[in-house]
Amino acid sequence: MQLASRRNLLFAAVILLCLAIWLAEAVGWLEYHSSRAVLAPPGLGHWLGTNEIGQDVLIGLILATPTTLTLAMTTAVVTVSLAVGAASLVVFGGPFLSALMLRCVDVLQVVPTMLLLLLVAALVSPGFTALFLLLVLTGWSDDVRVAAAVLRREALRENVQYARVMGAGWFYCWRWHLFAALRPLLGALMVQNIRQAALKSAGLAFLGLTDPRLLTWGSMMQSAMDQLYTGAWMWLLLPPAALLSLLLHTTLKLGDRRLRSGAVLGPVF
Amino acid sequence: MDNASPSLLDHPVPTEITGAGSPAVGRFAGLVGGFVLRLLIFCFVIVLCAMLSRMMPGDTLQVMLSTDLARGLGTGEAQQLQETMGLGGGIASQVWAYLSRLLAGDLGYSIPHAAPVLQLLLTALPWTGLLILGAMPVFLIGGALAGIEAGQLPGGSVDRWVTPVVTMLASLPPFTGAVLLLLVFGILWPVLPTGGAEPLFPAMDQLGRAVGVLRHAILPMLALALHELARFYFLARAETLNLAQRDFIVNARARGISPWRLRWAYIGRSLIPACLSRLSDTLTGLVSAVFFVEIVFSYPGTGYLIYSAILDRDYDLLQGAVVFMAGVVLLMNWLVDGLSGHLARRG
Amino acid sequence: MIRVDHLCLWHGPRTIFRDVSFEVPKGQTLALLGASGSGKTSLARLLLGVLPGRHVKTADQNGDGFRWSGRAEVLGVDMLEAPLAEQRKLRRTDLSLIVQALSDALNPHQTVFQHVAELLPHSRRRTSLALALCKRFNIPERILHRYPATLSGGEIQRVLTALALARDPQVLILDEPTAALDHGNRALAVAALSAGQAQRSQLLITHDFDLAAQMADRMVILHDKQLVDRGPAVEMLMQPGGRAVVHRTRATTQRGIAPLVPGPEPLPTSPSGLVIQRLSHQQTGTLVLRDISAAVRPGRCLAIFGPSGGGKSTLARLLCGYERLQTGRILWRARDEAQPRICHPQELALVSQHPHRAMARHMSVRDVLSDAMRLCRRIGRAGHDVDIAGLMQRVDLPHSGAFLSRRAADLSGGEAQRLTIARALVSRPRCMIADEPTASLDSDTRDTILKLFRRLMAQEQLALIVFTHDPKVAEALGHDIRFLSEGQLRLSPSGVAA
Amino acid sequence: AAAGLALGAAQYFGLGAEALMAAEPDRQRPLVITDSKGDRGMLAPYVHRKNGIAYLYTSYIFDTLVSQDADGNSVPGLARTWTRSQDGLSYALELQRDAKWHDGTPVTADDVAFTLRYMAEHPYVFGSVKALAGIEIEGVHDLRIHIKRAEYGLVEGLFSAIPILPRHIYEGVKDPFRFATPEAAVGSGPYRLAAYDKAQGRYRLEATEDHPLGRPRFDQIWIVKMGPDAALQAMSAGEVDVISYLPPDRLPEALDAGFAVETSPSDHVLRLGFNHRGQFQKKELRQAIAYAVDRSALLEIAFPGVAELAETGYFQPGSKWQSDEATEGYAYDPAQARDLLLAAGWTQNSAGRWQTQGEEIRLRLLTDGREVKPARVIAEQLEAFGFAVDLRVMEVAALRSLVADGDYDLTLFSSSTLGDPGNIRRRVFGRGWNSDRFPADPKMAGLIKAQAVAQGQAERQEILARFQHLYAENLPSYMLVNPLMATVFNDKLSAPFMPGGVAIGIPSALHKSIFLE
Ligand SMILES: Nc1ncnc2c1ncn2[C@@H]1O[C@H](COP(=O)(O)OP(=O)(O)OP(=O)(O)O)[C@@H](O)[C@H]1O
Ligand SMILES: Nc1ncnc2c1ncn2[C@@H]1O[C@H](COP(=O)(O)OP(=O)(O)OP(=O)(O)O)[C@@H](O)[C@H]1O
Ligand SMILES: [Mg+2]
Ligand SMILES: [Mg+2]
Repeated sequence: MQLASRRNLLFAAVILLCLAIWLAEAVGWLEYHSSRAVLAPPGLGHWLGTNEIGQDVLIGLILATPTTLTLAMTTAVVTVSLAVGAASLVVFGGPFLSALMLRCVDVLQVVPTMLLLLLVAALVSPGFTALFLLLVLTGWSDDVRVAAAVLRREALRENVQYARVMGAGWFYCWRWHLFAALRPLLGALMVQNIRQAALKSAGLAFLGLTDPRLLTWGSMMQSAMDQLYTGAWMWLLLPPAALLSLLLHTTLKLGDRRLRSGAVLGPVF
Repeated sequence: MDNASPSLLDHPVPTEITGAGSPAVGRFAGLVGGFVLRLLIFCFVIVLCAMLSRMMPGDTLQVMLSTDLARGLGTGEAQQLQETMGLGGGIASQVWAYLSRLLAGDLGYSIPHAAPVLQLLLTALPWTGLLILGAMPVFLIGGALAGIEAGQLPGGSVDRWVTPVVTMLASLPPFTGAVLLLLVFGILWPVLPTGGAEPLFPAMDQLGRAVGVLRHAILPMLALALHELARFYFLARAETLNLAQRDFIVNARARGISPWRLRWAYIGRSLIPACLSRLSDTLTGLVSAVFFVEIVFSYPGTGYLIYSAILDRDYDLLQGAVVFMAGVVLLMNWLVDGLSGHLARRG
Repeated sequence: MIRVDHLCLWHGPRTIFRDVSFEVPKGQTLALLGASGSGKTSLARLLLGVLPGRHVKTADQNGDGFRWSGRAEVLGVDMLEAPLAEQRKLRRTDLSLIVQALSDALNPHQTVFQHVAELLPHSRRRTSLALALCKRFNIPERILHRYPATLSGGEIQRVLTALALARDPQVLILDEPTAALDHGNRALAVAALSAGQAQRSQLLITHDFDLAAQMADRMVILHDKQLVDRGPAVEMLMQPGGRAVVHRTRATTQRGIAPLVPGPEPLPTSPSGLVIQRLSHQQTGTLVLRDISAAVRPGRCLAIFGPSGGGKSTLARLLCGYERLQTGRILWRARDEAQPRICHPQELALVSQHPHRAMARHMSVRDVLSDAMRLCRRIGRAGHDVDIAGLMQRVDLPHSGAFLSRRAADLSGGEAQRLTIARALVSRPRCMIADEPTASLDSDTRDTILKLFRRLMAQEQLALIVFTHDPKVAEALGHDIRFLSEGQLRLSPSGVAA
Repeated sequence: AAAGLALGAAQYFGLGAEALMAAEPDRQRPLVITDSKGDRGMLAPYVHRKNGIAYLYTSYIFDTLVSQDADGNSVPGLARTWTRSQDGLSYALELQRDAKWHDGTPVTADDVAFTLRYMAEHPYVFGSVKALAGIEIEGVHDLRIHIKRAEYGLVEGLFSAIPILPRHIYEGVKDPFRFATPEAAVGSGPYRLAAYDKAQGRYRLEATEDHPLGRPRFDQIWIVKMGPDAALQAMSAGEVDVISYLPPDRLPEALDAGFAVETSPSDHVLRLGFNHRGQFQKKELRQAIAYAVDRSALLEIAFPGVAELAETGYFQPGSKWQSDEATEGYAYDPAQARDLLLAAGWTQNSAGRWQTQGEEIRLRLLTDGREVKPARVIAEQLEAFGFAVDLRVMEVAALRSLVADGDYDLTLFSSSTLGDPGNIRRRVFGRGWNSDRFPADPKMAGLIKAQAVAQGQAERQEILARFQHLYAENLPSYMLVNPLMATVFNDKLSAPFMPGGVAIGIPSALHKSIFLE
């Protein structure tokens, strides 16, 4: 109970923060522009320094937060849902559907992603939606096999058999019997996909799939890559990376909450 | 019931039944069927890629001559070049020509590289193979071990220290790890060579040369492993979270099974299906990750080859890579699917 | 030797036991008896140092997880506070446990043989040693290279016994070592356990007074969170008025549950109820069941006896649709002489031999029951009047909120077993299939369950099939007794086919 | 085991690895040049990768008829002398007497004639023989080349661009684009290709004996793939002698280490291209954009210390074609820009957004991955000025096709201004993505034609000065900045960048003359 409410509080706080940032941006409080103070180290003028074209890193980080969170969370949720849905089809769907699903995954896995992206880039108009769709399209197939491997094991357990015999459909089994067993795995997959979404989106700008000015933590890190040898990476790369890893860590921990409240483990080995 | 005769105890039921109905035969048939199906998919993927790659904007010749130093070719000349390079005709006829050559066992010819695709791949593959094979144990075992360690005791000291480090690693773009490794071990504290696959002046004897090659491979391998480590860490951790509470682990501890055996034979084996699945879909990712490593460490290999094949619209080379990757990945998936179904039945 | 001093154990706000002190010198066996859920298994785990939780100096009522205080010395090592490495060393060499919950006791990815072999030191003779050990504990060769998921309850129990004795430990803790064994195997196990008894200290945890009498030198009873009686086993069992005697008399006399004698009236040629026709089943090439036919009338009970590995659980699972039917039919005949129809598995309910396996690990007690209710409501089987508290009372489980929100995986063996029975009751089945329903229950609760079954048969015309090793259960319930061995259903333990 | 596998394979497939190893240790240590990209293909004219560096390496192996000295002037190459006829329609060439192919066969007029004919049949992409009318062989070492029109740029454009091929090797080759055996690299240059390891991107060149142009300074030249960090490190360790291109922002490290550093504007100028068939048909609009873009801010923000402000009139300082007369510099002047736009009928709404016919203008700016940084700055500047900008970064092939379809308003690209002005027609009026795609403007096109047939350097310069002026006024594209390039040498040798570029206009300090005594 208490945990759940604390989690809700966290979500609410994050959403409020994002709204506040959007508002501040719209009103013009946060101006993010290039300046001749290129690669200035952190100091009083720029608390977190400036980047390679003189933009203030701190403001960039603030502005990037809502976009990154929205993009990463939505893509991760949708991708993982798709992957797990597909994995369920593989495990429960009977021989035909299962084979069909797995072959789809095979094909997506084998056809070079770059090839698909380039083709799509020639067709779609770039933007947030396109980015989201592409990330999902190229991401979901990666997790199907993993989810299926775990699902297959869990689905053979006697409690699931019991539910099946009692006339439960697979969806019911999913909801009540399998979800909890898969929870830590889902957490791990979420983390994977958030990471992918945050990092890949920056790369996609180079295939014409987004505006390279779309400000995300990933794109900030991407543009810091050229500074790895100058020492400027300390303030260009690390802050967004720290924020991203905070996000990943939180997601991971949310994944195993339920599990820990049940039993407290003692010293092991 | 005290009169239950001892002869009743535990008689084996020896009747063996063989025939079409037997599940073993069924499973075997399933495996063979799966193989045939994958062969079909293999062909499909090849045709698909052959078409897709030619549908991308631009063609080999245009990209090849896109430098502003080249003179502009006249239309006649360009046409003639297209023809001699085998790029004439529509997509369908090109794909058809390619496929018939492929059936005859010819993987094609890379025009930008001016070399047969087979030769290109064969010279590059050993290096990539070396990196991947070298990195695999590191990220598989390292990632899984760390994950197991953390998952056994969520919130414990390992979890508290390792998980943030790994999430931090996972938050860095793929290039970074490689560059930082290079900076640290190549420049700040120069103990390992920073580039190339061999010293400029390799040793003359086999052993010395092998040592040179290995020394050069260490940093790239580590960089590659670092890139993949997080995936396996998170996966192993999640699975271990589930496993560590099961009775058989507690019982094994009660039997005094050694911690290493516990990690490997008890938790580790249960992770095999998930990890193998992860590996099978990491394989393609690995090849693209190798690309970064190759760039940073000026290392030879297929990563850059394949990447540039796409950008250069080098159809035959790209196809060759696809044929190869598809073969390996599909074969691996075939094994993984069979194995994970089989292992799942153990519980 | 074991010495326990003022040991207290808490879980959450609950005291499980307090001030437990006893001593088991070398060469002695101490029997520890107590009601189901009184903390015996926890004590055993504590003695081995594998109970997750922490040591506290003073009793504090709030905190989560297990907490304990006191001393528990095994061979001079304090298992509560010694360094992990030392505890592990002890477990590896001189301290062993036969565990109670069978369902998940073995590594699913190791064969039986690998389990045995990994305990033996590396040497060229390892294989032959392992084989000899298996032979000694009557582990048939055909299961040596199988994975635990396909083993029967008795087979797992034998493997566990072999594992516990493989290293010839000086201290042995036995948690229900024979609950899943049939008569013959039980005798073998007792013999094996008694063989080196003089060199060992043994702590025997059991509900089985006969076993205690047979093996133990001394006896203690855990009652109301404390050790109440202690003394030489034989004396205690004789001592008039002693708690042990009361228990034992209860256990043996089956207060009021008179044996059922098959009714005198002749059976109709096509009786109503569950009809099993010519069932055969094979598992990976082995014919486990051959041509089984039987019938159970509503309100009657068919008790099926059989040696371990005889195919009882397989039959139970088949009947309830957990396993695909290969040949044969399962029918339901509404009235005598009527046309039978195919019996849907939903009309039956299974009480599994492995209660922990049967319930989702993550569900709480309440979830388990409400899950069952939800499912029944979906198929329109259960009335809305089933309430959780009522159900819990019927199977003699507490229905406090704290208990209801405990995870099913954390329940003690007996509690879990009763919970599966409660779950089976939810769907108001026409026929209940109970696979060793009382194996881990103490005598009191066993009686409650037996009475419950009798009442269900009488009042709700429940047809009951009970698979058991326990003659008392068969006597108390069985209108009809059959023997399942070598995959065939027989009228008598000897080989005359039914 | 894996290492063994790699080794085995490398041995089996490398003509490379094995041969590279065979270097005798006791001889003088070779000159080692690093190249960050590595593999440039087999160093033979038809099969090397189609870029300047590959051409440059190949030029060490294959001689051209005319070569360059350190100042970029034409000097004898394979041809000892070349004489233009009175009418300008033919050239008499006299070849070096003692030139030999690497396999020992002498170089004859026959080889030259063969090469020119062969290249007519199999197009050579770095030089065209279209201008030739015929070839007469007048002796073993003498020949006469007839041309269709009297063009002045022929000597630099053709004689110095086309590598001469050995007839006895190429005669039987039907498809030179697939002829990539070591034989294909038999040339007459001062160095011969001794080993090539494609996978590792390493070349070993060996000096030839008695080359007519002079004795090779180094017994061996190695070209190896190495990233900048590794290269600097290896140079400090004394393993490497030349870093062919060091990113200019890394120069401080090289200077700190005490190496000789040569820098020069690359003349690979970053330009803002316009869609002349779309929004930007009128030159006033282009000029307005030029005034609205703050080039000096761009230089300081995106290229601090690694570029110079470019000349807007095509030719860059240092080019021998650039006239001294200053061209319009388009200093940042938003007011001027606004006036020009208003005059052209564009309007600005209350929010400061530019509109035409009531519709807001969205400028679509295309570029490729190398120019993201300046593109971001320019997009920001244009947005500040009141345009909505769609910035799209694409890979080259896709970018080409978008540009070809006219699906853009602005492009940001780099393109060379080096080489013989004969190539201006392609770079300004051509349809390529890295051309200005300027619709043939009669005045400017006329000038270009005129300079081609001009009768001397002076006349040519005079015509090009006028062209330069028109270019700055018409803005086929807006020259922004001229990035610097740097080459690092150790004490073994050093040489400045060749003014005007090597041969076909490759900005480099590593012309083969520096490897000769
Ligand atoms: N991890 C746990 N979390 C919460 N409660 C637990 C946990 N483990 C055991 N318990 C509770 O502690 C009590 C003692 O359990 P234990 O398994 O020791 O009983 P037992 O005496 O062995 O019973 P039985 O004879 O039925 O096996 C039970 O009520 C059980 O529900
Ligand atoms: N998948 C399988 N493959 C081979 N043999 C199997 C398989 N599953 C079960 N068996 C064997 O079938 C036999 C019957 O098992 P079952 O669990 O029905 O025995 P049981 O009568 O319930 O014994 P117990 O009293 O010990 O529980 C056992 O010997 C078991 O090992
Ligand atoms: Mg117990
Ligand atoms: Mg059984």
